[in-house]
Amino acid sequence: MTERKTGIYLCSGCGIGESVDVALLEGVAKKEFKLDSRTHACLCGDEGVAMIRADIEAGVNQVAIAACSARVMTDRFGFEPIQVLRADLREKVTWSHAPNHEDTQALAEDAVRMVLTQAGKVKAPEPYVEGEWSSRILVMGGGVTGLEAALQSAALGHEVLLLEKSDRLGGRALDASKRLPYRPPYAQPEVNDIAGLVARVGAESKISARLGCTVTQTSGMPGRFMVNLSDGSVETVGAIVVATGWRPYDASKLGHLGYGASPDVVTGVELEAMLKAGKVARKSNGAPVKSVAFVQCAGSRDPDHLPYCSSVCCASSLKQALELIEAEPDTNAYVVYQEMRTPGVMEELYRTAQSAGVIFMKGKVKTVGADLTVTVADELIGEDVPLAGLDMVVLATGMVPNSTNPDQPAPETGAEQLAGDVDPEAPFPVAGYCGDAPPAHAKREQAVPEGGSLLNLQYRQGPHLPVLHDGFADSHYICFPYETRRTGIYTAGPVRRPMDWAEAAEDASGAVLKAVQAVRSASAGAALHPRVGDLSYPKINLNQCTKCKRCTVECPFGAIDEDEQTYPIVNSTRCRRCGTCMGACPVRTISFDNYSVDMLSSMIKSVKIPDEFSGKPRILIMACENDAIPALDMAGIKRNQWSAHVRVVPVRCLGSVSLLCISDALSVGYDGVMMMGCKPGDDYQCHFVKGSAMAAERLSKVGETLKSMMLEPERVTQAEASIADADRLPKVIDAFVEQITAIGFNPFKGF
Amino acid sequence: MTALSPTPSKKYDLSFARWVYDNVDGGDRLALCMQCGTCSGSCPIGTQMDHGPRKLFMMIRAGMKEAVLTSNTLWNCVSCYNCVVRCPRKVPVAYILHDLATVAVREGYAEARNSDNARFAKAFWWSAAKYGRTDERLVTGKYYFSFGMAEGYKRGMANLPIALGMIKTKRMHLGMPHACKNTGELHKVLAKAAEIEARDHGKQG
Amino acid sequence: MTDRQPQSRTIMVVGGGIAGVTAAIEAAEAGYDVVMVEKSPTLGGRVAQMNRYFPKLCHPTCGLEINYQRIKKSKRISLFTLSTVAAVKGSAGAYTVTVKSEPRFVKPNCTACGDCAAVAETELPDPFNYGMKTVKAAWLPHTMAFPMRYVVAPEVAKTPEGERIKAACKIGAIDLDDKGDTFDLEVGAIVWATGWKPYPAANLTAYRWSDIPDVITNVEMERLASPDGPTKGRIVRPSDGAVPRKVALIQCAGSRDLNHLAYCSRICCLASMKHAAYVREQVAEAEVDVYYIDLRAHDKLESFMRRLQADPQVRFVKSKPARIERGESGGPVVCGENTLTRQVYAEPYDLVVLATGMQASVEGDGRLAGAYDDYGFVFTEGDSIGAGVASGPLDVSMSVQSATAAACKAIQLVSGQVVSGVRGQE
Amino acid sequence: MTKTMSYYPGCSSQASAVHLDTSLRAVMGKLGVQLRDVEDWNCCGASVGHIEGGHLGQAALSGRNLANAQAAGGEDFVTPCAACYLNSHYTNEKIRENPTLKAQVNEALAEAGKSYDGGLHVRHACEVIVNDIGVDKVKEQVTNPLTGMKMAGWVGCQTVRPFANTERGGTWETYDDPSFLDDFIAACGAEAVPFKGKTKCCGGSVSVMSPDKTLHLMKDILDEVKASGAEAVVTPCPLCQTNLEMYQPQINKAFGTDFNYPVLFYSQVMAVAFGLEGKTDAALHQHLIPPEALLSKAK
Repeated sequence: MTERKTGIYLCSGCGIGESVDVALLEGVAKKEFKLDSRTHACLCGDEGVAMIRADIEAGVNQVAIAACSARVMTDRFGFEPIQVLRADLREKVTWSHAPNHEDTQALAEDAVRMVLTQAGKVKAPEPYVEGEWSSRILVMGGGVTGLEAALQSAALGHEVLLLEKSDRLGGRALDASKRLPYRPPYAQPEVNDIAGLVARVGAESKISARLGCTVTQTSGMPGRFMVNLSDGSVETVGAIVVATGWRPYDASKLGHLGYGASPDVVTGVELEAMLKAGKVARKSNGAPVKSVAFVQCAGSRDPDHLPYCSSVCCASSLKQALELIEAEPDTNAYVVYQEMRTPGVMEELYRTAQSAGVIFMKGKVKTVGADLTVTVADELIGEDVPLAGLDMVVLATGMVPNSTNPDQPAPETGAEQLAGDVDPEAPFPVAGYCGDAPPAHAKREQAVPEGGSLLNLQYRQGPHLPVLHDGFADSHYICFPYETRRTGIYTAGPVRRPMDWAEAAEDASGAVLKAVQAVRSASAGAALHPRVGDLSYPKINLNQCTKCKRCTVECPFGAIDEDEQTYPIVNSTRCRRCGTCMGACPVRTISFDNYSVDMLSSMIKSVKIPDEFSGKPRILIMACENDAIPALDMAGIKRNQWSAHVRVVPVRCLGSVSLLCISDALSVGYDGVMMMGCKPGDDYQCHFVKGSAMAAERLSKVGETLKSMMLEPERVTQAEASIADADRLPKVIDAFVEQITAIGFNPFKGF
Repeated sequence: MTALSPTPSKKYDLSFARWVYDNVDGGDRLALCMQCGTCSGSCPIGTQMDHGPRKLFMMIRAGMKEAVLTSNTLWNCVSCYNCVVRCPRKVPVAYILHDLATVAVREGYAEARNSDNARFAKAFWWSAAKYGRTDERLVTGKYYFSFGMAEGYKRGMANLPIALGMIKTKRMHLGMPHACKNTGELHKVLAKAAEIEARDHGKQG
Repeated sequence: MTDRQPQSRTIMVVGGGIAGVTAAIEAAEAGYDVVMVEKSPTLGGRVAQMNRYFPKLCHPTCGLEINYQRIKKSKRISLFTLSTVAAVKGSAGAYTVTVKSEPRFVKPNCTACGDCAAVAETELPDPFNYGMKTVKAAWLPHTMAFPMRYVVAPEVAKTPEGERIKAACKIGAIDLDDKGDTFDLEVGAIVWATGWKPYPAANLTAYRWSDIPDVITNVEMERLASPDGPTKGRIVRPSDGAVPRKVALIQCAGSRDLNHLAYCSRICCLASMKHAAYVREQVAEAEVDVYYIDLRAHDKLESFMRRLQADPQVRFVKSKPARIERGESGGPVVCGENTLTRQVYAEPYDLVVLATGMQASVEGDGRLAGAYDDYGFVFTEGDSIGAGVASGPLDVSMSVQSATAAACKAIQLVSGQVVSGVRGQE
Repeated sequence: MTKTMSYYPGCSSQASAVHLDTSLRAVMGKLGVQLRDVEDWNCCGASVGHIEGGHLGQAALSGRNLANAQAAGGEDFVTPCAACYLNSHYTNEKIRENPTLKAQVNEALAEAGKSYDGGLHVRHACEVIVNDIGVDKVKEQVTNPLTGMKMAGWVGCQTVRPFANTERGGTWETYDDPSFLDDFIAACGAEAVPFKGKTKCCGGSVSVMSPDKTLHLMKDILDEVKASGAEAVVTPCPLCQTNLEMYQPQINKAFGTDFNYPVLFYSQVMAVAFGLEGKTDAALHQHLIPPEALLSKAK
């Protein structure tokens, strides 16, 4: 590669020039880095940008800009393919610290030191693009979701391999009668045209469907998944859409609702099949069904069964009741419910059912007699009221996500992947905990789907798609619902969350678009969400690797496997570039072209540490660039002030922070270190799922190390920061500075 | 009026609900009640009702015919129509209560017949139908004495000051009752109306 | 499958809320050019005005930040703020869209230094805070504004104050002669992500929002609880700034009501539970009553409901309050029937929050999409593509789902092939 | 311009609310509306007629009135009585919406050789003043402004519930916070005090038959009147006026209060403000609790 020629550009606009002596900053570049810097009063203006462009023409191949935050003016300061590094002299210096003060000046000078040190340690990343890439999309499941996914993929120009476990396409819709309303005026059940959907798939040349076919194992990575199929073949696909749907909750576990006691106690699925067949009759004696009771939440919303709400059961029962009444107008239909859940426009179906004479009773079913007498504890009348003379009792059983294949035995490994790693019912913080605080919370029993793995992923971390809880393979982002924790593999339909046909069809389109992005990015060597387009990827120096396996264990996305000698292997397109592996590695063997422990440590060390006689502490803040850094920027925009004794180093994620950075900081005389990042735990807000949790985990062990260095453990801390903390963080920082000042200076200072 | 099917209470049975849907003024919308409680919460004297309209409607669905038609909820409606204008499902609550009151009287429930409203209504209708106009003197008097001579006298005396005041301010006249000219015609119309109602019951909206 | 060779492969996304932003980015990251048209000066829409999301109680700006980073990295998205669609001609593959831009009076070279705001004097109601506080006539819509550019109010543009504002800008970014613009764009597909507006609480006369200051709406509650809101995040009674000890959250204020919004707005139940959490996090002794018809905490959100139910100081009352009266102290008294206890109650509260529903934000002449339902939501069918709440009452996660699907549908239109409708019908 | 309208005074116009009838006729004359009485009108059945008469009998009563009005010329059917308005409006609406009821009513009317097709518009006198005449026009007529008088505008129930919508289309008031009465009072130069009891219920006919159930309702209203600082209550409803006026002694007895508030009709207030004759036009002498203050202002 050609020799690095770095250009350093300073901006004196937006108050920077009035607040700090820019000439001295130029001096830092000149004296300490032998670089002639250029200063402009409005660097982002046409003149300033032209100035930089001219230098690039003249051979500058790396640009360091000390101006505003890296979050703004990205378009003005974008000079691709030239690598641009940014130092913030505005939001986090001038706007947040006393003007023309020696401490502010020192802060600005260190910012220049850090960015120029960084410049010396990084290069523009070269993407990993070796080998062949497949743009074919594997769709697992031939139900409504899978069929839609296949069609949508084809419509986007992709070849599709569609797998269906059974011997026919169509899934549960084949055994279903009418559809729920999906179009205006949303008031009536709609025709079930599954045959039409299957026919459209059959007519689509880009789709090749395999019936009676499942996946026996999956290896590789986005753009290059190797999939072994039950028919013995091996296929290469670029991305995978898991549309394996749902299965009804096992009604045999619902004895308390009379299931099994009488053949005329059936599940909603069983009734649906009868409606589809056009013959609804008592199983016991074939007599017509004139009077029927629907029991809602049969197994759902029940800590002993499915803790979640299956969402569609209410509407489904209404639809079935309407179909019964349509066929036989004086049918008596009762719905026993706890909460009537017909959200959005589905409320119309509720009104339709009411108008049709369906009777709704809020309450719990106490008993179901062998004579089908259902005794309801009617909460609205306040009495136990028997429902007698019924011909059929229908249990609206819930939906279990097919996150596993129930026909297959559970694999030896990976059970923990299905158990879910957060507690969705963990109590939220209550002010002061005085008064009656919420009772102590025992971790909730989760619904864990049984059976074998769908994909049997040959990943170091196990064969399953990790579930968040209750069997739903979700990373539980509200903003990014399609993100699973296995890059390039997307779930759609009821396997993702309980949903009806229309929603599932829509969901399929969304998942397909993500899959298409995955194959595009893979072949370009570019990262997917959240660091979209990042071309860097972790490189491991195996010579130094101690085979400690921390990187393979800690990667939130299972991107790193192990070879025969248990050396780590990075599957670059599985990687989301959070750097958690880098933070995990005890011996600095993992680094990115533009991000490494060496880079961070060097930046940290480049700061001028005042001696103890100056009376000025130095405190390091390693701040997550997704939330903490924007929060500090906004603090600056609001002109909130904080101590000038701190030095902020942005990191991709707290997960990427190696303890080595911390020990380096303390060894060069920083008096304290703060890790500032997202909330870990049950309501985790880390964009990389586990990053901040890993950091906390590591930090919990650092105390001993500090003690061994004769340092107070309080010198190192982790602060939870949210992006909305613009007013809070300055206080947090100042409090920490005070605490450290109270503890006293770091004895290593000056050594 | 079509007979009500005898239905034991405390057992869900749609026949009473269906009967109400078909035969009671506004009953067709009753099916839309979602038990939100707005009606009972809107009622100025809801606290004096044994059930309140919301629960009464649920009892209708439960087939609790006797309990419904003997409920004092039917008699405590002050006709403020707050329930009607506020019902999120546009159920004409007050109208339904009014018509159920009629049903209760015609079904001969003692609780209904002996209610103040039924007694007052009897007196009121007598005047309205006979003279074409209500004569407040006669209606009140007839109403008082429907409780028997002694009670009627007692009530009359209790309200004498008001009566005298009304006479003094010329808001109550002495002499012949007010009447419209063509009462004969009115009698025919009302007789026919009663006849039609009996004949066509269950047909009105 | 229809085959059509589109004249334009550009996708237009109307609306820059979470749905519009998502649709635009997802399409761009799949390799298509996108034009975004946003009515306000900044992206983010309604979610930017929210304090936190249910069920994770995390901040919407967190996800927006990532999305804004994605937009900055993408070279394919061009954005028109303060702009609306005035007319649509043509058909899928070859639309001519007339866009009308209102003047911002601030040029793209604005560095957001704030010198203009420093000299502005006129105070105007802050739309970002639903008018609960004021802003200077030269202002940054909010600290997460994207684009990060100031706005000068038309009210002062032609005044001496305007001239002072102009003079204050060292880099000459103020253009008082900005007249806005009307121009045509050729696009191949249009995604309507025009979002929602709160149902007017003033219509709910029985709830007295108009004349009892301590009766507020759920969107006002979001601002009250927001660190960058009118009270810096302190939940207080508007009447006297006191900390509320007893709070009522009233569901279905307008929704599920044939006199107002016939449909269920879906999000209100969970939003109110979130508000209960806000109050309990701030006020130890606070008691919160949630009045509801049905608690609609679907799928995993059920667990969020249980979190609240576990708090002995949060009470769920199955009752649609009949009315709110003004109590002796002037504060609100909630009146109704508890349908489970049959008790007719009249409960005084320090603060009452009406969970007003969502209605489509575009009405009448503004409706330029191909198909609408009776409620005014865009119906996705054929060439008509809706995303997010413009297409129906959805929560954020579902809006993102629908927006991603909408992008998929739009790509098919501009790439000349339509296989089947996003919603799964012909 | 003068405008003719069919006028249905209702039974109370001949008894407990004769002062409403007297004053309204006088005021409407001033406002350019000529009221032509519905030929041989009969009772509307009020709130209880249906119990004995059945709801078809109830409908037939209104049906006959509407038929007579239509036969006389089809002008809008105006009534000052809340109950009459409600029943006539309801029947009229039903006859339009419901062909079965229309046929039934007409079959009954046929006995008298009459018929009605639902073609009339049933109006409340107050709505006519608001929409057809206009409050400004009322102001113009004021020659004797009631400056300094504090009045509580008490609308009650059936004037705006359930029919706050006009048959001429659109709504003319809100159910919970109607403003027309305050506007009337203000137009007459008096002060319409803020009054929380505005749409509270007096118990209606229940108060007539079983006051023990409803005295507390009227007591609440009077408490609000007291709190409002008004010296008199103004109402559009005949039954409201009678109930609230005649029960004050019993309320005082039952609750140990000392209420003695005159309860006036808006039409009486207008009559005085228009400078009309206090006795013959405003009928101020027909109160159980004499409105001294207003009397002193009256000509």
